[in-house]
Amino acid sequence: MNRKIVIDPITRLEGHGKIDIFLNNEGDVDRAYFQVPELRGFEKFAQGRPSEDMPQITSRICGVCPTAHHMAATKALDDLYQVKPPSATKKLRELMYCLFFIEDHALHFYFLGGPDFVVGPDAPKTQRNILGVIGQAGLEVGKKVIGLRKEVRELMAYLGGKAIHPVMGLPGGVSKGIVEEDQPRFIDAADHAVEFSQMSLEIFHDVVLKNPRYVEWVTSETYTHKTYYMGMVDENNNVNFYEGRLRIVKPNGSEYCKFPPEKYLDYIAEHVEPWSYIKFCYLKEIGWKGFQEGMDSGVFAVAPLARLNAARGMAARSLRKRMTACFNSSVRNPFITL
Amino acid sequence: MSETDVNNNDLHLFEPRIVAFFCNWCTYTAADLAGVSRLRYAPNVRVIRVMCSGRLDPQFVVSALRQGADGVLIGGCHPGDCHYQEGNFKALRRYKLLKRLLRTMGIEEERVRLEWIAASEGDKVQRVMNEMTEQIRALGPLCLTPIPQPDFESLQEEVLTVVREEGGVCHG
Amino acid sequence: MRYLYYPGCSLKGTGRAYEESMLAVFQALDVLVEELPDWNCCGATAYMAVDELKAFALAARNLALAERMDTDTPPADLIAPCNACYLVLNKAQRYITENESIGNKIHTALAAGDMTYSGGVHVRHPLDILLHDIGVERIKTAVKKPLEGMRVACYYGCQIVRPYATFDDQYNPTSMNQLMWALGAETVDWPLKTRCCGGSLTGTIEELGHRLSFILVKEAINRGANIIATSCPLCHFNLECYQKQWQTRYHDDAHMAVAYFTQIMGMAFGIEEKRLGMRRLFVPPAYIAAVS
Amino acid sequence: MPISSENNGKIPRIGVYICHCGLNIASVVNTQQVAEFARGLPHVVIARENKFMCSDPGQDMIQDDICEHKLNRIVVASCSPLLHERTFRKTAQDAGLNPFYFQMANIREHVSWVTLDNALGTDKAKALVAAAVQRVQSHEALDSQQSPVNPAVLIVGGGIAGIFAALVIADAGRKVYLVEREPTIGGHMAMFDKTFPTLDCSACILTPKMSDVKNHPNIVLWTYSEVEEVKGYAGQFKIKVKRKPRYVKEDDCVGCMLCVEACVFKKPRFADEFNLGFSFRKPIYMPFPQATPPIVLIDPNQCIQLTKGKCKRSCMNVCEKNAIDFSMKETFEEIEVGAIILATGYQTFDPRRIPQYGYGKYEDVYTSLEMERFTNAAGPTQGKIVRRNGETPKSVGIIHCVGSRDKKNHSYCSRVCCMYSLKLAHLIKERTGAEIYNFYIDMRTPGKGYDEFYDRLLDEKIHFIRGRVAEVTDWARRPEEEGKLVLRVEDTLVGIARRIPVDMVVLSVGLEAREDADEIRRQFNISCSHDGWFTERHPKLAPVSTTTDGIFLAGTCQGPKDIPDTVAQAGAAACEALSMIDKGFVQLEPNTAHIEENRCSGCRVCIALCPFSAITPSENGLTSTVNEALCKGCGTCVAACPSGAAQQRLFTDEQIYQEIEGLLSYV
Amino acid sequence: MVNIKAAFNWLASCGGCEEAIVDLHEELLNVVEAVDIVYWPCALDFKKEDVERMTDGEIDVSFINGAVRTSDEEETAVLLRRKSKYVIAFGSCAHLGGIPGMGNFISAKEILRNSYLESPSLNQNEMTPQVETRQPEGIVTLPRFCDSVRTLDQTIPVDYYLPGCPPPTRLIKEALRALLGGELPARGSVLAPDIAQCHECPRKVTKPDEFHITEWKRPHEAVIDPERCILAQGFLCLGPVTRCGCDSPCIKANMPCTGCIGPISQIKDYGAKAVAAIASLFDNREEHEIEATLDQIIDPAGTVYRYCLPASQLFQRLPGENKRHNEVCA
Repeated sequence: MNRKIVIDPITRLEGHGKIDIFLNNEGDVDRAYFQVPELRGFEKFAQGRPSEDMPQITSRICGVCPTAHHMAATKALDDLYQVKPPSATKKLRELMYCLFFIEDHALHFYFLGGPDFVVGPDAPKTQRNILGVIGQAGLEVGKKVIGLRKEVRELMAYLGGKAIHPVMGLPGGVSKGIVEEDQPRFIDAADHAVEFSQMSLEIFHDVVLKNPRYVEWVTSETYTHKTYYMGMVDENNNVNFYEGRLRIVKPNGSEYCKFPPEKYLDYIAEHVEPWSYIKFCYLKEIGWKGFQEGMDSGVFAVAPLARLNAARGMAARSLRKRMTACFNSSVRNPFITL
Repeated sequence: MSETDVNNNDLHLFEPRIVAFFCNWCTYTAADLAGVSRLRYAPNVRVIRVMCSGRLDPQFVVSALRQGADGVLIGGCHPGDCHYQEGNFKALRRYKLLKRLLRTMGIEEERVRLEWIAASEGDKVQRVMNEMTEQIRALGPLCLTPIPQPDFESLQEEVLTVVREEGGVCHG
Repeated sequence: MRYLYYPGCSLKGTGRAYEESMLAVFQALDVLVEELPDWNCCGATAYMAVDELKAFALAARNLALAERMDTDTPPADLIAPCNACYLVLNKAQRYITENESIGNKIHTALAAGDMTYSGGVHVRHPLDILLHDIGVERIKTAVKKPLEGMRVACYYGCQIVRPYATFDDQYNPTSMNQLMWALGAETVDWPLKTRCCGGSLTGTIEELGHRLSFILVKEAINRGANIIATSCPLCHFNLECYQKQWQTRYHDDAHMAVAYFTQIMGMAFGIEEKRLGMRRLFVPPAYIAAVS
Repeated sequence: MPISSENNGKIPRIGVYICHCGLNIASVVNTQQVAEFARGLPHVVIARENKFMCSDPGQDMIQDDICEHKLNRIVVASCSPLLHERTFRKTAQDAGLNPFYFQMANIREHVSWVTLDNALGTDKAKALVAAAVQRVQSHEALDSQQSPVNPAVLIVGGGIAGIFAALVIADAGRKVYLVEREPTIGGHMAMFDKTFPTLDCSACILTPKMSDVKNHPNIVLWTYSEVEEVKGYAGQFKIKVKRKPRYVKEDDCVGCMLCVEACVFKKPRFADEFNLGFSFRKPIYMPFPQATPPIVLIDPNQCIQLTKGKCKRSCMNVCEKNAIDFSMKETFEEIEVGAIILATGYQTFDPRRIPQYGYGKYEDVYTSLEMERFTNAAGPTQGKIVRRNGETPKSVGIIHCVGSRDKKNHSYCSRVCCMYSLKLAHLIKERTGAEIYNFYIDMRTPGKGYDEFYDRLLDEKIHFIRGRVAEVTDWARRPEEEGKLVLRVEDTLVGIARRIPVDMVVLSVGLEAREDADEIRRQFNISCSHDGWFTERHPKLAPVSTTTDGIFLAGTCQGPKDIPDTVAQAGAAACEALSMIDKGFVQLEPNTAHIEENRCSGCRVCIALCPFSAITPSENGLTSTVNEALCKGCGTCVAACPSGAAQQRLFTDEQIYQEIEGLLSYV
Repeated sequence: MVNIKAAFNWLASCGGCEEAIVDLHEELLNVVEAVDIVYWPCALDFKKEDVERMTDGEIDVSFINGAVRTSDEEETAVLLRRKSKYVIAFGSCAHLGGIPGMGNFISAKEILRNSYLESPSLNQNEMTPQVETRQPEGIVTLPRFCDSVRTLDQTIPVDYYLPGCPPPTRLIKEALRALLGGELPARGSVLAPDIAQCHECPRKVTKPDEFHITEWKRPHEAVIDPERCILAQGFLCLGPVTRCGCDSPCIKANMPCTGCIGPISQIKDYGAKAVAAIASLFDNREEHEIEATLDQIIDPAGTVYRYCLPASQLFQRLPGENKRHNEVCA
């Protein structure tokens, strides 16, 4: 009987995860199962509820990124009621969304993912967390992180009522606007955010890119998946967080397809495995070929890296330089965990 | 605290338990009249007196169902006859909304019933009580899923109590 | 409007005139009447007295047939012009729906002939239809020759008001009178209008039967009527056919025209005699024409 | 509000008392088992049975136990709380316990009287007892509020009942408002000639009373008026009365009748209501000579001035007091009274509903009330009894129970018909010497001197035929029947069908509730039976009270009765009202609502719900408050309060939850 | 003074409660000063086995959020209960069932069927998750998906409740202060003011004296006046039935209260009480009028039980399954 290692729960990420690792007689990993031992059944119990409640119901899918679900549901309502939101609405929603991803990425970088690099994988688990990060990067940075998140969260609450599980979304609109005297707060926050991301990139640069061991590591086979990548892009194929079309690129970076979100069923299907409650998305046309990478497998990746891979670049010129700094031409996907 | 009375549930001799809320002025008086007139009816309905059907808090209905009633009957004065002018209309509005709630909760229409019964309608009391008893007998027991209670054994209660007796968390 | 129509034996026999005139009148009023296919004996008062259950079963079959038919006026309205049929079918209807034990027996009986009856049929008398469904206003419009000078004694007989008075007052029915007024005729106040016509006694205990019917006609004459309107073949027969015998029997002249109320309506509507079965009457139509 | 008493301990000590009510309860409910069961319930210290809990021994038992066993909660399982709750509360109070530490389980009206199966009945009784036991634990000590009683009384209806009640109260020195719909008081009694069995003249005994009313300093008499609106509650009613225009100034008219003489209508040509249309009057008229108040009025639908707007107005010119005023409009009076007596009377059955009796078809068929007018010297025929054709009848048939004891009409017995039929028979015989046939189902002559009167008539050779008349017809079968009305009847004593020809038929019509009884019932918020008679609070123990405190019944509005009974009941009603007034206050059931300020969020869901505007936002607007003086205790606001801040005393959420739980948990 | 040991854990929840703690911002630093966090999957790397190794009652206080839907969640809850002196149900899901609680409107079977067999995005391989799966390498296990969603106190004894979705920062801070100061109220209390929303509603002053609502509007059907009482405008605001303590963020965002923080302690059944209150706000008399007005309230049950279905007195009665129930009972 071969040995089995169980990692339960997976930590420092949102959601429930468990990994069963089977070792063969040689003690090498034979096969590992990443499981999601959790099901709540939103698809079902959302049925029969009033449409306009969806943004608030679906946001409970994830309380770390509720704004994403809230916004998705809100845009679905636009579609359902066949209304085109006026530009003010669009701007307010987009503003909300930008606030969200600044806050969310800060959280990921410093609280969830970051520690692995900042305090390092070998650090004791008591250290491998935000506190460790603060320990390493200094209380100043810690205060900055907290300070920025606080500022942003307050603005999110301003727009969405609650920063966690906002209530602003309505078909074709939002429940609340910004009064003129408060506008400066948003402009300031924007500046602070840019400043902050500069700082973060510095840290990233110093801590990771300057550390050959990390670079080798993250660019190694182990951390590389050659899959299809999906992300949302604008008409110039630059990353867009609020609206646009979904672009899927092949492992080699060339475009596979591009479609409006509401058409997702034509392109994406789900596969069920008996050992996890989560369903596995794959490209419908290519079909489910098991847990394989490469051109012939329907498996595709999403989230930050995929988003960058799927796009030509960032809309903001200032960021292009940064991007290329991270992406040396040889590898397209260095930092899978980022 | 009986969720559903076990010996009640042999469907053959299932005796439904129905709780009735009758307003003091019309329906309760009518029930008294039924008595005075010796009108026999099913003994399954047990009456709680309230001053007005308007006093009926839907929570009473829900709580009766939870505590083992298979049905709930609400009795008030005919529209226009309310001793308090409007109470029965208020009861009606709450009843209508409550019915919609119960429907979604999977509870059959017949289990909760509102009837206007005037003080002189002893015979109607008899009719309604019998009717409802039979309807619910036909439906069978309500059998709500019992509200889960923590399973103390698996928690090694003795450990718990020790711990809990210690009181405050703050040391010093 | 479209109705089912149950003739019963007499309307195909002694009561032909009733059937003919009724159909003619309904036609004149654009009322479609469809004869119930495969109908059988109504159960008949006489049979009812001998074996109630079998009588009910017979009636039930007719009702079941009627229920099968699809009509514009569900629950199926079934016209039964003969007072006896009207009563028997009505009685059966009630017992089947209201008396469980009888009901069950009848259902099994029907089941034997793989039929079912859910109680959906509504048995109705032409008087009821004409007065309540069609209405005097409509009838007035159909009148071609108003019946001035006709003084009608409206005879209802016992069966359409007793025991059930479904469409008229039990003690003082007036539906036929109202129809007659609509035709421009007068009606005489005739307290005997629901009194026994002698029924089948005229055939069994003649003396008694004859006296009963004689009394009716005699009083109608006293009341200044010049014609008796009937709504039942048997009543009609009793009041009409023995008039000659009475003269010898009672040495009293009781000569009086007797016609089905539908015939009288037909006359007012100007329908030709032939279609009203006038020639089937003992008292010559000419006489009736004369009085009107 | 809670008051302290050493007996009102925190830990409940409950005494449960199960009543046999003779065999009323015990014959179905196994009271022993119930008591046994009660003993097993939490906090029950003692559980006993007794043949009659409401009897002195029964009540003493409770009081002794309270002292001996330090009971602080009492449950009595017996009859309906509507009947004896007050009794037992007092029992508890007299033993030093707060009366509201008491709860009643209704195991008679709701169990023994309605249940066939003893076992199931006993179970139900147990459940009800368990509920009461559980509920009483959460009872709290309460003070019942008192509200003062306005010493004035409103009496609706000026028939003999209203008149008599008014005089009793007025003589006791209390103010009375007597409101009568017709232009005069007197009611039906004023239409009668003689009264049975004494045959004394109706008018002679009634009219003095009528003028007493008119002249009594304590009585405000409003005739030709109707109650428009009733507000308030026992002790504090606010009444609005509509006074219809007479077009004659009440205070100025002296009733000289010159105006009637002078009316442009030279001949009376309008049906006279008082004589049931058998005589005629002018548009300006006095209902009848002894009318009270003795003043004329003008019928606005007949007077030319009022209909066409132009007339010589000779009536006006002739009136020296200038009492006639065509511009008169209806006016409204607002009064406050402490008690109300309803004496709205009855109407007679309309025999047209029984066509076979030929009323309205045969001219010589009359109702008994019409006959009363004929026999009356002041009537349309000056007391002569004649057929329409003017001839004196040689034979008269009197049909009893017309509309009464008849499933198709009224199944009840009208109680007076037998006796008045006898009276009429006697009078007709006396005045015409005609053969008189009474057709009856049963002779019902209970009452002082009633049966003797019956005997007397038998001696007067009046015929009595036992049988319900089938029809009245003019169809003559034999020569002797020619031109007569023939009554066809089965003589159930002889056992043959008979045809009895007579010249005149009198239909002894029954009494029925007035057609507008239902409106009146709603207006005064009382209930009435299927037949439309107002229902008394209890058939035996509260025969003149209604379910609404402060409203009493007098006379036939409560059910058919003859004059003596009516007067007796009127007296009783008057005394009930007086006792209320003299007591000076009414005990209010302390079941009012109140709002616990610290719980109230000021959501204001409750405010619009209150039909008595008893709830208002507090000064600072942060919460809402109940004005308990205005609160009538329906509890609608409590049911609505989403914070549980509103609570109703005697019916708190907690108490009702407890009752529900008790009802379901043990049996 | 020794730091107190605290654990944070999520069951059937969304992580919003974790975020709520992170959103204490600088306060968080003070917390970690005084508190040793011994378990917090969202942010720290301790695993279950670390907890199992502790002695019973070693943890001073466990903040558990999320409802209980799977056997795994039940076990974790029981584990933490055993290891903790105090358990605080954190957030609506643990307190009342929360949004996931709406799963109780349907049977577990239904949910599984819908997610794994009927959803339009499926590739129809007719597979559903299994408690045990035999794979070449061995058996892979999944927790059982239980018949119904339970609140935390339906699973383990709970000492305190921090309500809200997520619990408002203010309440969290007050709770921590009380905890650290040892000034906790009676066991079983909800750590929030025991009075309804309207009490602290910024629009309270605009409340009319009386409500006579003639038409129920949905938030997108009309513009909500940002000043006036939302309920008075005919939008179904559950504020009156809902506890305060959240500083009315939704109302400040010009949206009606949906009741996430639950009822005040007086109320036995939020839904039923909400029905009583809502039906008291309009005054039609004719049955058809009443029905018409009620038709404007879409999905009443889903509205009043949105965050508290498992806490309902009715708990669960699966539609059309009465027969099954009878068999079960009989």
